Amino acid sequence: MSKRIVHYINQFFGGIGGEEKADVRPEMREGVVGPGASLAQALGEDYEIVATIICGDNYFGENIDEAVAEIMEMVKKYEPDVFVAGPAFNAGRYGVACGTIAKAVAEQLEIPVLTGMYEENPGADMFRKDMLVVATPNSAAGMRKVVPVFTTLIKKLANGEEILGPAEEGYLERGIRVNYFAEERASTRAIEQLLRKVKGEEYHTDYPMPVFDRVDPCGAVTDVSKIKIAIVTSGGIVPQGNPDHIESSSATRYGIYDITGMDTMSPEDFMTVHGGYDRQFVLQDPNLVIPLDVLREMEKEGRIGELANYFVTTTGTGTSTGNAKAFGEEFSKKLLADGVDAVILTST
Amino acid sequence: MKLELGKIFIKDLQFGGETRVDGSTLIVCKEDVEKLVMEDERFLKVSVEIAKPGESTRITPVKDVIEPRVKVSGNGGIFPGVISKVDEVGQGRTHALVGANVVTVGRIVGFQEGVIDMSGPAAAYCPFSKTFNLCVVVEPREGLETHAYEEAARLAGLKVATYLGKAGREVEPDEVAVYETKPLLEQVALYPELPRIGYVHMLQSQGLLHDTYYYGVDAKKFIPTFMYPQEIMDGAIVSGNCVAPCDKVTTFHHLNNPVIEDLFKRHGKDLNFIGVILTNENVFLADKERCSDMTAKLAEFMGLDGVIITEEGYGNPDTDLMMNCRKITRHGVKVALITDEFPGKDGKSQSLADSVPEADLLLSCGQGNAMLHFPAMDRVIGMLDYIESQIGGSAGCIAEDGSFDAELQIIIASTIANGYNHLAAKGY
Amino acid sequence: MLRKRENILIITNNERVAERFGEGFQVELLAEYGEVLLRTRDALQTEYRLLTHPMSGSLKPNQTPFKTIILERVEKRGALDMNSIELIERAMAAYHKFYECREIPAWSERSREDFRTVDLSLMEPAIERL
Amino acid sequence: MVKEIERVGIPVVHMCTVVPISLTIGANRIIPAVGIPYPLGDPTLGEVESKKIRRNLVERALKALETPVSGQTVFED
Repeated sequence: MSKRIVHYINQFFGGIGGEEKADVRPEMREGVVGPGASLAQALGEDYEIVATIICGDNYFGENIDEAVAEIMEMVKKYEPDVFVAGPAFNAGRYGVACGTIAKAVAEQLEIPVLTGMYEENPGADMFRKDMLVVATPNSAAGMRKVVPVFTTLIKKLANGEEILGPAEEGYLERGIRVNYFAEERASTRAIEQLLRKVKGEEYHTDYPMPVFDRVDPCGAVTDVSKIKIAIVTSGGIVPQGNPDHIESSSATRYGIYDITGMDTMSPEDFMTVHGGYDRQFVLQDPNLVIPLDVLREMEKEGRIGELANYFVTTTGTGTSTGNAKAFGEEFSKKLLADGVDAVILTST
Repeated sequence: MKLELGKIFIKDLQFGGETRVDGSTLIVCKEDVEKLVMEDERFLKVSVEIAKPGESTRITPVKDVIEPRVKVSGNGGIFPGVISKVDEVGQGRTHALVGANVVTVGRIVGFQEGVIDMSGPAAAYCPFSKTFNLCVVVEPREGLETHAYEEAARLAGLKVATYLGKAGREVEPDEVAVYETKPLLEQVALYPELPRIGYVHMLQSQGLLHDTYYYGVDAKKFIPTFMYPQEIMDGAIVSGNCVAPCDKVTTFHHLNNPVIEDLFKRHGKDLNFIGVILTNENVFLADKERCSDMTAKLAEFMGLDGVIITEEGYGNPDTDLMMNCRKITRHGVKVALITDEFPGKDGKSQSLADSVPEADLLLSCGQGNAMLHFPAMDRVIGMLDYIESQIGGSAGCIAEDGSFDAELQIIIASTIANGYNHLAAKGY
Repeated sequence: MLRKRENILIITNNERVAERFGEGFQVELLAEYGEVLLRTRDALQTEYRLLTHPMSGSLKPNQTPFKTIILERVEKRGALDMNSIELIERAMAAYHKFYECREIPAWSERSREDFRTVDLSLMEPAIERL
Repeated sequence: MVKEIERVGIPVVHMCTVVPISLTIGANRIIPAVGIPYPLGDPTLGEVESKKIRRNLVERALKALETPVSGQTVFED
């Protein structure tokens, strides 16, 4: 019996349409659709793509819980040996959708999953720790190049074979530290690499320290009395009861909450869920994190032009850079659309 | 300073009437060893057993491992300030019984001592699975205070190793290695064209079961200092700690420091090995600042182009490691770090407890959280009573037949952070 | 450096540390290892800095039930010691990471006493120098 | 998050207590805040004083927004 594969793709690769069709709901088709054809051909006759699920990226992004539930039902029916999503190349929303659904399948159905993305796809940082993400070029023009990488990994996953390192297999490093026996002991390797470093040659570390990218500063605002300002915080301020269940640390969600008509952050209305500090002071006075009281005064005095009628919030502590980046990318679009000219970001 | 190290390769270990080396066999008089250990009134009882590579034998709980050595000529004696009188060592000739070790066994405290398997999957991770081990299993008198017992066990191992070493005094070694380091100015002038490399050796020094001794001095009581690499080969440094079995630097590993050995292999060829800076790992943050300032100052003062830094233990020492790295780098000296990793259950967490951007060259000695199955063994030297509570073990991990699953951490020196092993970790 | 005794705060869950140093110093005796870290974090975020490393002892946080940390009140209120804050955050991260590997076993009283002894021995030389 | 906001062209001023973290996450205009459990104000000094401190901090944040910078800049008092 051949091994069964279910393939997830978006509306574009499914041939339904581009951005204008990004809100289509999940649908399932028997057999191969779009990029699945080249995979099926390369996989040969012992493997079969039994079904293809197509979903609009916007529908997925805006209705995550429903989309995941619907797709999960479809996948279940086919009892696949491997679930493949994408590849999403450099498409951000598609990448996040592939990662989200693949993660859900892996966790809930305990089926091996595989996806593929360009390294700078925001979905890559969000999900590379959770699954195999094949490193792809930044556009679909590179599909042919990654087909063999996909097929090798699909076969290994289907048969439960050992997955080698990222360099050998062509996936994005998951950050899992795996032991092996090196040819030379560490002292010998250290001397070799140190001499390279001393000579100014290229050298190789076994354990790269985290690196941080930078962005060039935006130009200054000429006159704050003429602009619209929004407040963003990583201080975990949420409405009483935490309606969106933002986590106290390692947040996977952020919230946008209305402050229309409020002159101050009342402790009756707001609380903090942040797990990274002693909360007693902020619980009594949330203005300590969201300075609404003074910003309202300034708005009335004309010191600032206008205050946006909401604030954006999440918890900073332990939150992965991948998640923080994805949050930022998402709400920045809203800020832009709402005509926000500058942001005051507060952290504890 | 010049030391000739004569290596006598030992390929078998047997009990016999008189302690001697016969060809490549070390014959040990069991009674003499027992008598020697029992001279210390703090012990209630001792048993001496032999473990050989390939046997179905498990040794646990292990405290220290010591290679027998003897001073044939030159100043001082082995383990100065501890067994021999305080006197500078590192000159002349020393003989080592390579392939034989003394292993001290017994419960010191209920958690820190590790496991050596003489065969099976765990043997691949432990250097002492491949050596002939004379196991000295000690038991203290009732009510003996922990510090006193730790000291008694430490000394027992060193005494037995010194006693065995004497059997090699008159034996013609199979191989003689010569190690020479000249005083700073001469050494620098000897190979003016080669990069000047030093070694920053961090010694565990926090308290009970976390101490190391240099000429008998508790390492937390000294400030960073210069050491000729030859001194360490005569036992100037002895281990008094059982931090976690996997990254314990045993006295064997001090005698056979891999960084020093490997630096000498390239000494005069493509580097100029200038010497060793000894420093410590203290509890006080102010001490850490002070000592890392001083190592950086010494590295600069010695005119080094590059240093290798090794640490012992996880957590707190990572902070010393990073401070040393940052400050030495800022003094214009290039740095390579050697350490082991603890990335947690799924291998995905941060491997180290501290980090600085200057730590851009780090060589891994493997990760200690990986799980391994330890099959049952026919024979146990020591006792299995503590496996569940030993580091790397867990409640209920041991089966009735004596097999168990545990983290690599439980194996003595499996991820030792001085670079002795071939085990390494990479990103998957 | 001259330290004022009244500025020293010892946070511990080791009864023997409290017994030994409770007379001369301000000691907060808590129940759990995790509470010691949490209380230390809160103290560092207001008016204290670390004198000892929060991971002193090199026993991983799931390997010993006892922890003692020594802090000093900073003279200038609000002058956060960033180094202290970073160290305690890392210690808490390590604590959670290793707890995921295995929880602290139900040690025998004899082993618990050993752990108290080791923890005390780490602190004694430090405290005696204060 | 700060980088993503600036990438779309909206300037950000980051008011935070732990400046080194702000530097590592890539903020370009940084205002050091009062303390971790109370970044904007000091409730131990009473409500009125606390609010005064907050107003002062926000004033500084606005000025930072009006100040051209060429790289990561910490606006001390």
